[in-house]
Amino acid sequence: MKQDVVIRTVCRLIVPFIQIFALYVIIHGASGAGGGFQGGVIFASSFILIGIAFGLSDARQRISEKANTLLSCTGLYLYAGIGVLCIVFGGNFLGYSFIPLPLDSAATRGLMAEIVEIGIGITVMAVMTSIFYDIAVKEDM
Amino acid sequence: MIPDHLTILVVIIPMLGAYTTLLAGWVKRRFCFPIAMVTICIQFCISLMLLYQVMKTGPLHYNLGNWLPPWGIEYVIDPLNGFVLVVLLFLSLLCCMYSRRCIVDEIEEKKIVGFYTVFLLLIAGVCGIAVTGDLFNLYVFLEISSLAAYALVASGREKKAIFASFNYLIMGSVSACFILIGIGYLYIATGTLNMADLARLLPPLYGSTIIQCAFIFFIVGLSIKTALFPLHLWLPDAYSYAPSAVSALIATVMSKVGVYALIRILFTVFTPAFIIMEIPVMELFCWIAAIAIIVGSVLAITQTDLKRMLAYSSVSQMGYIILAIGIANSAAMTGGILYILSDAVMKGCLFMVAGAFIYSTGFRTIEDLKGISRTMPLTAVAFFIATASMIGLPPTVGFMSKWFIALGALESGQWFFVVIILAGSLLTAIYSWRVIEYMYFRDPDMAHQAAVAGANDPPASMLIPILVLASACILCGIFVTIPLEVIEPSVTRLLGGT
Amino acid sequence: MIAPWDLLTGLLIVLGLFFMIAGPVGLIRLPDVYTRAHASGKCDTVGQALILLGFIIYEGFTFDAVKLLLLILFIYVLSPTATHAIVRAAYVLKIVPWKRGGERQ
Amino acid sequence: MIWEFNFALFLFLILCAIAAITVRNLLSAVVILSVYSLIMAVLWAEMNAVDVSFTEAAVGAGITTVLFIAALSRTTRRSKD
Amino acid sequence: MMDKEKVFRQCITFCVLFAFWILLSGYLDAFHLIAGAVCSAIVTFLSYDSLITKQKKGGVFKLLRFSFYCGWLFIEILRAGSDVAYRVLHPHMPIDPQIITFETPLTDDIARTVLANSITLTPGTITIDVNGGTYTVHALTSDTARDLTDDRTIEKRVARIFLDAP
Amino acid sequence: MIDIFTVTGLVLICTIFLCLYRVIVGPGSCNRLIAANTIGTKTIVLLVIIGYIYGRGIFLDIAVAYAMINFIATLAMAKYLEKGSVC
Amino acid sequence: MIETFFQSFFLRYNFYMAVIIMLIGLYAMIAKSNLIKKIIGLNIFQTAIFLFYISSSEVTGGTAPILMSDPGTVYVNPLPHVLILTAIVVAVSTTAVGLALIIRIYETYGTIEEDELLVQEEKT
Repeated sequence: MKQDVVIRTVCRLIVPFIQIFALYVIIHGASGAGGGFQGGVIFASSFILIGIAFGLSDARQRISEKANTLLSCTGLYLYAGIGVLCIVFGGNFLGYSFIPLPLDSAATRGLMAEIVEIGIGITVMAVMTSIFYDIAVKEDM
Repeated sequence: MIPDHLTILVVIIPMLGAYTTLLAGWVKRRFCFPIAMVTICIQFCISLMLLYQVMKTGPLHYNLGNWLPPWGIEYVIDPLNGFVLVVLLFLSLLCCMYSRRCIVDEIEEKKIVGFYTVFLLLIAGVCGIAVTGDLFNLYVFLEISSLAAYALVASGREKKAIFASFNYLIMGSVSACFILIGIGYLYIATGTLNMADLARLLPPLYGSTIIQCAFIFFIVGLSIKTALFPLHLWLPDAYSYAPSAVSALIATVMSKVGVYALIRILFTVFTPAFIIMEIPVMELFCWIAAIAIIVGSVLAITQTDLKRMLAYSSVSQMGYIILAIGIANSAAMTGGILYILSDAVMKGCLFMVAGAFIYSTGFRTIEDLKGISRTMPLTAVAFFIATASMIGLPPTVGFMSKWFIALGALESGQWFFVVIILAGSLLTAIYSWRVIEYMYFRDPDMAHQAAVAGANDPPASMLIPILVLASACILCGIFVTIPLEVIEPSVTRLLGGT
Repeated sequence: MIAPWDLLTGLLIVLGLFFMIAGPVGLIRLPDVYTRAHASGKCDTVGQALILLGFIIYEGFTFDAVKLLLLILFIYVLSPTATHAIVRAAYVLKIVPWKRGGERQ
Repeated sequence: MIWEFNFALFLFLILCAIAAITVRNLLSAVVILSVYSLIMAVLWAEMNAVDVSFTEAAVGAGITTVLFIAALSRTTRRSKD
Repeated sequence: MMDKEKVFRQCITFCVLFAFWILLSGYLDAFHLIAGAVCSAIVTFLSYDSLITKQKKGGVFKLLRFSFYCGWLFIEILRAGSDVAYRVLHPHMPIDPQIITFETPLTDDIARTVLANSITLTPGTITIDVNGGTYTVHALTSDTARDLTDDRTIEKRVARIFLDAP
Repeated sequence: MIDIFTVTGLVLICTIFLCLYRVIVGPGSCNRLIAANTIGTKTIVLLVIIGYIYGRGIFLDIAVAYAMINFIATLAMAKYLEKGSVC
Repeated sequence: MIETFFQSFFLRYNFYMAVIIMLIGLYAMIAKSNLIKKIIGLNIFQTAIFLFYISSSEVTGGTAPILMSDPGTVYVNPLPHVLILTAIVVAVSTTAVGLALIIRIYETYGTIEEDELLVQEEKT
């Protein structure tokens, strides 16, 4: 079901800004408030907004349930992959500073933490969106 | 390289496995079961290796992210951990194997992918509880496994399961919140969350109200999770309406891990010096456990539904473990920890047998099972052995553990609890004899004759776990020294390790 | 001695507060949903913009000031739309508008 | 911590909590719960817990409210108590 | 032809989002700029059709005129606020609400939206419903209602921005 | 200046209390929704004020997030009132 | 007597308030018969506990635990914040699971009042 023209237009205009703000929150997790989880939630809420304003079919077109599954797995693999990479390079799980990059220890740790945050963000976004899909619509038995 | 990291791998592998299952189910639904099976197999091997390492070299410590303990999260494995981990993963392995054919009837086909995903998440949560040495981490893993358990209970086709699951969710959330408050109190008082660190910092504060409050919150919260007697109300519905594989899993794995957490908090965080000297809580535990044993058994006698009867019997079996914790001397604790093994084995076996009856005949009530032993002989025999172990007949593991608990009660001079243990056994015999009598010595009713005659022993993937568990009941009883070798050092660590 | 910029900030904030107070008073005094939407939609938006403008002047020319400006813009797009959505819902639900001399809801 | 804010916001929270569980209409209860979450987020911001405040703003006021509304839309809005 | 237009739209979206990113971020070092470019690209890929739907002529001029309009609107909004505040705080509450409908010849979605939101923000009126070209408006007093139906100041201004038939 | 901000914040909280009256009493869900929306906008200003009292810029991020999220929640509730469903 | 009470009250009134809200939530969880009310109560209960944690991290004159260039800055204790972030994740997933269960309960039973549900359970 669609909303009327005003709401649809405003939502259309605001969605990209919400998304870029979500990504901003994910990337600036270390230097400001926020991080992967919050950014993921805000990103998911942009899809929820699309679902509210244009109907769920439109939201599904943008990000389908299968894409959600895939993305949530990808995010988790990213997170666990970094952890296992640390083990491979001789550190403990999530001991970022052991990864041999041509950077100093603190920079490596920051970069790896960023990647982990991104993984968390992707997973949270996908999971939240699929929870919304599941709760909002009656699935056909 | 890898052997150093087994501690973390035992938690990470099921998580990865869960998501791999999800992906594989996306490609083809058939792939889910093998992946789940392989994951749990690997984990079982890891847990055995961990136990071996612990027995050889002493407790293992693992710091997450190379942060040193008071600041970072620490995973610790000592003999108790290793033992519980092996028991839990053994049972999960068998439950997973059992679930393959069992859930076909009980769960809609498109939910199977989700079922195995959540199954593995539950295992991950449970393993996390077992290995972690950090209180807040314990809470997080407890919630992961509980959330998975709610979802699993509601996954079946049974109508009432949903409401049962909801009640379980409300009670479980209350308990989790209480545990969270308790952790908060301890953190405010000491400024640390590491269990070993807490045990070191707490003794000077034993007199303060805040610690006692924290203790009470922990006890109440964990009592709800383990369904200790007056707080058991969520348990019968959840156990009896869940799909059979899930009942077997939750009744063995979830409740045992709750008991493990209770032991950990009581004896490692709050040392015996506190729980025995400062607050007379152990006495209270003994009495509650005694009431739980008797009331659980009496309620089990009044049931007509087989799984519901087993659920109430779970309440009473939990009483034995709590009784052992309450007596808190070396023999009783040995018995209690052995009882974790024996209860897991026999309850798992019994729930699986009940599931097998439902699978083959569709009967849930006890009266419908008349004469079933003629067509399902192996299942009936397994049921008989597990029941014997539950009653405490000599060569079984149930007997050994009850023997140790009674020994502990005698040692501490509490004759009354020996009487309770005996009375509990008697009541157990009453309610289980009824089932055995129906199975072996009655002819089927006219209405059910065809169904009973047409029944067969369940397919191999269900029968093997049942038989393995039934034989484990006897083997662990005969070769009881093998588990005792692990249990004794852990008991010494718990009681007087300091 | 108060700096003139600070004075301007204070003035804007006080002006904004006046509108911010008028909004809820209207919300309580006015008789029905539609008129209340007038109060909440306009007074609040104005008050908010004035207070945030005051902060922009207090902040000077930095990135934070730009963020505040963005916040004002956002509110100017979103607030009327939200009001519109609610009022439309009330209209669809056939809530009868208050007429002069009618009974308060 | 700004104690004046702290006190007023706490008072507000308690009022909101009581209202949220006493009101009959479930939609109203959800609206009040979302207001409660908003104020909780402000309180946490005022207590310097910026991360938590951010999370509560995004989760409590956004996702949870929408999920509640979605659940209401598939069940019923009336409640007996 | 379509492709070219699509690419153009994507470029515009990307630039707008990147500018927005820089304003938000405030860091101008390499890492954050590259991250901003990547993020803008991702969002552009996800919702390029969302920000700009159809390319019409004179986009820049529209933007310029729109910013002037915003200035006018701000004064109107101030008036609106003081108007409502006066009516609310007046002891007798001099209000006489009524619902009016009127037709507008505007066709563009954005123009209609701007008109509706402007009506909501200007003195004494709130847009209730927009159905095709028919606006249903709730007015606080009969004066403001007359403004909307007879003078049509806002509508003319909006039409002038978007070069739509008045 | 900080004192002015504090007073402003307190006055704002008082106005939020006025709105709360409408949220709790207000006949029907529409009134409650309008009042809740008003509280949302006031809260944004309150957050900015708190940020300036502490002198930290990060509070602005929360305020921006808040503006967006509050809009989504209001829209969801309005749509539910109007159509009886979210999607 | 009363003075000391007030003194201790105002010293720790954050905690007292948190406990009051906690009790309101717990009451809703246990005594309300509507299932959605129960979940609302659960939310209130959990946020109150989080409040309790955050209150414990307060440092007089401290500022938000995000690094500033000034080395002499006093920060509030960041560990409770990190813990609560995790706990909020848990809380929102609990809410989602609860709501999904409520929807399925409504689909099978046609009601979300606990007493009516119990009556229906008795019948079958």
